[in-house]
Amino acid sequence: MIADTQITDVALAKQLGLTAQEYDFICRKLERKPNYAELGICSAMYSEHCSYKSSKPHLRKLPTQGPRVLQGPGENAGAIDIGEGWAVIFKMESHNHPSFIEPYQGAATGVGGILRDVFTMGARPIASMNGLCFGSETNPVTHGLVRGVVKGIGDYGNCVGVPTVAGQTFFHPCYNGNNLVNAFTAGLVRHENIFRASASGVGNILVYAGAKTGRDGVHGATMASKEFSSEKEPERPTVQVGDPFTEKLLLEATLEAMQKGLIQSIQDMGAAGLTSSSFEMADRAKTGLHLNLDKIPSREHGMSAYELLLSESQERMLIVTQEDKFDGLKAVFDKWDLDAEIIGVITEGKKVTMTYKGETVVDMPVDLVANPPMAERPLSAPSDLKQLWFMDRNQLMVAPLQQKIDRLLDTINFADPTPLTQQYDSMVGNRTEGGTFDDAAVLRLREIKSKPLRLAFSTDCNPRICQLDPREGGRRAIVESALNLAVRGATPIGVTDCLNFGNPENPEVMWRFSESVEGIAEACEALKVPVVSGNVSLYNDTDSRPIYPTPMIGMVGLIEGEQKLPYSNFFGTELELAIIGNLEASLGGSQLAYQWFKRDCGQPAATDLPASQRMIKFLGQLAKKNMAYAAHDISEGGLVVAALEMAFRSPYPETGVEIQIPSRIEIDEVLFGETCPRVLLAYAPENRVEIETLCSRSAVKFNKIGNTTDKAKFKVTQGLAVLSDMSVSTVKETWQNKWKGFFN
Amino acid sequence: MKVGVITYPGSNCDDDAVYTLQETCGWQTDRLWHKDTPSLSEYKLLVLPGGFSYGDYLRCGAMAALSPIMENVKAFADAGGYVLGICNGFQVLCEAGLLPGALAKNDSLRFVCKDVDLKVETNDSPWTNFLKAGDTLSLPIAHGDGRYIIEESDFAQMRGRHQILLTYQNNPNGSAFDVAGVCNEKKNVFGLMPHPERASDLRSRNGMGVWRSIQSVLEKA
Amino acid sequence: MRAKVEIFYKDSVFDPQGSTICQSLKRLGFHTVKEVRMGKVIDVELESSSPRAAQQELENMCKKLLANPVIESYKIILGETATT
Amino acid sequence: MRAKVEIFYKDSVFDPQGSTICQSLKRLGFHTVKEVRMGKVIDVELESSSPRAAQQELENMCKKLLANPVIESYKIILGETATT
Ligand SMILES: Nc1ncnc2c1ncn2[C@@H]1O[C@H](COP(=O)(O)OP(=O)(O)O)[C@@H](O)[C@H]1O
Ligand SMILES: [Mg+2]
Repeated sequence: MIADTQITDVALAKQLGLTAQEYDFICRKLERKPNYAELGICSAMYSEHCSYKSSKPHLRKLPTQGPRVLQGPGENAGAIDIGEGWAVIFKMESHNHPSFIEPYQGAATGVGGILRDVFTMGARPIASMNGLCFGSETNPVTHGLVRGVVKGIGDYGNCVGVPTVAGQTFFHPCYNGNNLVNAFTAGLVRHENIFRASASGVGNILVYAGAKTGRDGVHGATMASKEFSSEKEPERPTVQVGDPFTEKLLLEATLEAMQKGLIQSIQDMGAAGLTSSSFEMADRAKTGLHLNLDKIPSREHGMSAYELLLSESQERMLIVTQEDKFDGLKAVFDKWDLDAEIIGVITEGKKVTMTYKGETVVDMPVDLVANPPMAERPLSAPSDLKQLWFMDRNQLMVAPLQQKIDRLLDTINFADPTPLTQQYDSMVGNRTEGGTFDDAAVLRLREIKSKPLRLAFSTDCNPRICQLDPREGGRRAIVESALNLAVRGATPIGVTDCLNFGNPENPEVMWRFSESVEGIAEACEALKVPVVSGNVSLYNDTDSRPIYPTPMIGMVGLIEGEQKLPYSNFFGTELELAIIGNLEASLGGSQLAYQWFKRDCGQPAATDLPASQRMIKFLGQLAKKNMAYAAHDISEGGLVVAALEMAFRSPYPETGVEIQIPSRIEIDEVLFGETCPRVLLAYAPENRVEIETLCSRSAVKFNKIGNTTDKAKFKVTQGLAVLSDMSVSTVKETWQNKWKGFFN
Repeated sequence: MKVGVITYPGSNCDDDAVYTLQETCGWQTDRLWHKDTPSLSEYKLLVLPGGFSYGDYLRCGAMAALSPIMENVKAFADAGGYVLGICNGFQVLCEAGLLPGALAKNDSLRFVCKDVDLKVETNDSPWTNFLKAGDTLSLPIAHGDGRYIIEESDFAQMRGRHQILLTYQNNPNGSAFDVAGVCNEKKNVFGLMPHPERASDLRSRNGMGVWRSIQSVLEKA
Repeated sequence: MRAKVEIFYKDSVFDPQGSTICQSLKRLGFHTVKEVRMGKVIDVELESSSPRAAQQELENMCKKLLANPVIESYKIILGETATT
Repeated sequence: MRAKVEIFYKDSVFDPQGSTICQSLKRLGFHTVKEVRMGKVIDVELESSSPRAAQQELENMCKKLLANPVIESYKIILGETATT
């Protein structure tokens, strides 16, 4: 007999975020009304955040198969074979809403969550990245958000001892009131040590391990499924506080217990806490569970069943093991000063029952909770796309070049991120190679002795393009991430995505979502990189204005064998420069267009996927030649920004650039166009022939465009005309100082 | 030659230290656990690694300095055994009273991770005898609490005794007198904020100077 | 005039630092310790025209900068001097 | 029994947090502020047999763990309750 002290009705269900139809569905399946705790379980598990009810049908379009895939989407993280019996485990996840309410703790617990997703799979985390989007720099709240988020990420990752090695930061007014914090972590594991989250083996016990449960974050999942409004204070559950120290202990205890064979299966308690971890583990194994909530280690008095089930206290795990292994398991957790308690047992019958204080408080079919009905979301193409695509090309054409360059660079999006990146420990683990915070970070895998192997990591997304043409935005995020890896000599092997969008009940948002996913799918298929994990964050709106679609991509690449890493800067003052790819590129959706017209405009040109694939292959082969060269992909800000960044990072302060634009070629398109794929290459003149030969053999275009100089000038010429001749050091100083203001 | 690396709860550069001592220096390296109280007499060198013992809660290194193993470490040091503290290990040594001074929050109030240029103040020590006094040594730092605090009179005395081994050329954290690494009067205990174990094979080999220095002493011992 | 502001996490917010210190104290043999909460104390020297004015200014400082209302609560104590 | 321990840097030690807060307060227009020092306050719930015993225990805790005499000084305040 189920305890029915608290009667529920539709009104209460609605308060908890369920629809009337959903409530009705639950009552029919149960053949009775759910009690309060059961309703809470459903409200969390039916939320967008946990159920993916709007996005799941679209996500099926993503390619998830491939010869290297050991684990695709569906587990805590994806797994890709890297050879020698080893695998890389990775995932990216959003913590947008919590980071807006409390930037420091929100970002910190975001890092904590993604770390747990990776070590739950048995992998030792070796690298983290983050993708951040903030509102306008002139918005007074932006500075506090940047400071809090960056400190939160740093304090958590630094303390646990996982290096933060790359990332992306983008400022745009569309994120005023709804910033994005996407955290990526990758870990290493031997194939045979990969753990999965499945509650199999009737009679096996369920063990609660890690930090104690408090009331923090009760209903966090439902909050992440609501939009913010500046009018009314959003519902604020108690903010979860991250404890990186406990996380580090949990990491070590978990890996040690796994290595000693004391764990059969394991899942972290993330969004919707014990509820989602228990129901999901039972669902995967097609078993049932019985839990005794009295056994849960709690740190607050008088917690109700509802609170125990929906608490989002951090740093907790749910472990399945055989009863006779419990003593060993407990000894390991004792060693690390952590709790471990038996809280339940696996049963037959695909049902979860829970008792608390002598009463049965939950009695529900697993399927009802774990597989809620999907939501049918209508799609419709925005009516204003044609207007967005209009760009007054003539107005640009007649403006003097120097003025365009000056405006292009006059943005916080063109800034040296060092003041930020120095707050992250990028070296702990002793794997990080070369300059970190280049296009992609490269880590040697010191634990693999049989063969030199390195992994490369990059993250990318261009929200402007996604807004103007979401399908192209999806494609470009993939291709640019892949190029970021390829310019360092790495072969892309796997993708994780974090899809940040607005309210899915808005058909235009859903259309953009669907288009983006299809763009990602097209590009992944063309490049033959599978998506093995990901995350969706919807309801990123303020006052019904959605953010730009932001499908943030995290990509992993592999470097096999001994090869020198290419430079990512101008490593000399007598180098030749060439664009690999087309000389001219479209200004649609470019940084210049935004900086000039003060709005994102123009129609972005489509990425040539076959050409991208050839270019990636070419870059891979070039890296194997052990020739000294530098490579940098051309993206936001076009050739001008790419060349300046390479000059700024030169070891010689006198390094300058001269770009010679051939006659009858559109100057703006060469300098500012952003069509993908294009890469800027710098090499010693004597290597030109070899590079050109490889280009023609690889069917990629080679366009010599200029050279480096020792004049410390950024110079553009066409024929005899000097179109720009500006001091590199002056621009560099401005570039270096922009971010300092955030951290003073 | 056998050396030991101590793991405290929250240590996170213990793996890096073990890797460097074992793979790069080629020394037999044991891991020691803070709750144990083993005999340490078989070790030529003990390393207290970097990280965030006890989460850096309360004060960096304060709780680790009270670990059960620390009684043994103190006895080991008193008997002339060589002890090295890197970053958090340096903080632990100061908190345990094995080194003078204390480490406080960086004056920027921010964590900072970068390569810094150090000046070798003296090579009259077991830890720097392989280096040249006055030379520049570039090593990475990664800390939020590296501001060394010492009274001027104590500093003068330590300097006179060649206890100040490394100083920063561009002070990154507000340390008094630019101090980056110090040893005790007997010179068998050394603590520094920079990470030589992160600069011994991959990013650079500058950290090898420290290992070669102590190796020559240990081999003679 | 001298004043102090004490800032703690709200009771409902987990305080990992306090609980770690508590465990350490117990391990060191201080068995009478039941709970520890860790907070900040800000000692302010200010030249206000009156205690009432000071109180008001400190309230404003807390709201504007010193405390984070989402997770922290604060208490103003007028007239006390800091430890020296 | 409830007690508090306040811990501040000694006057001779530079307190970057205090001086940063002081500057920020002035920037925000709080011109009456002259000086700010930032410290820690540790709120302890303990079951001692008497106030004297509590005082003694807290002294020991400070000496052993809570304060570092090289850079910090502390003050024990018995019987006060934390902010709520
Ligand atoms: N939030 C962040 N976290 C970590 N790294 C970042 C972050 N923002 C920027 N970076 C790093 O700084 C480097 C330079 O940034 P940026 O100039 O935006 O990249 P790009 O080289 O693609 O132009 C990037 O390679 C990136 O790794
Ligand atoms: Mg790039």
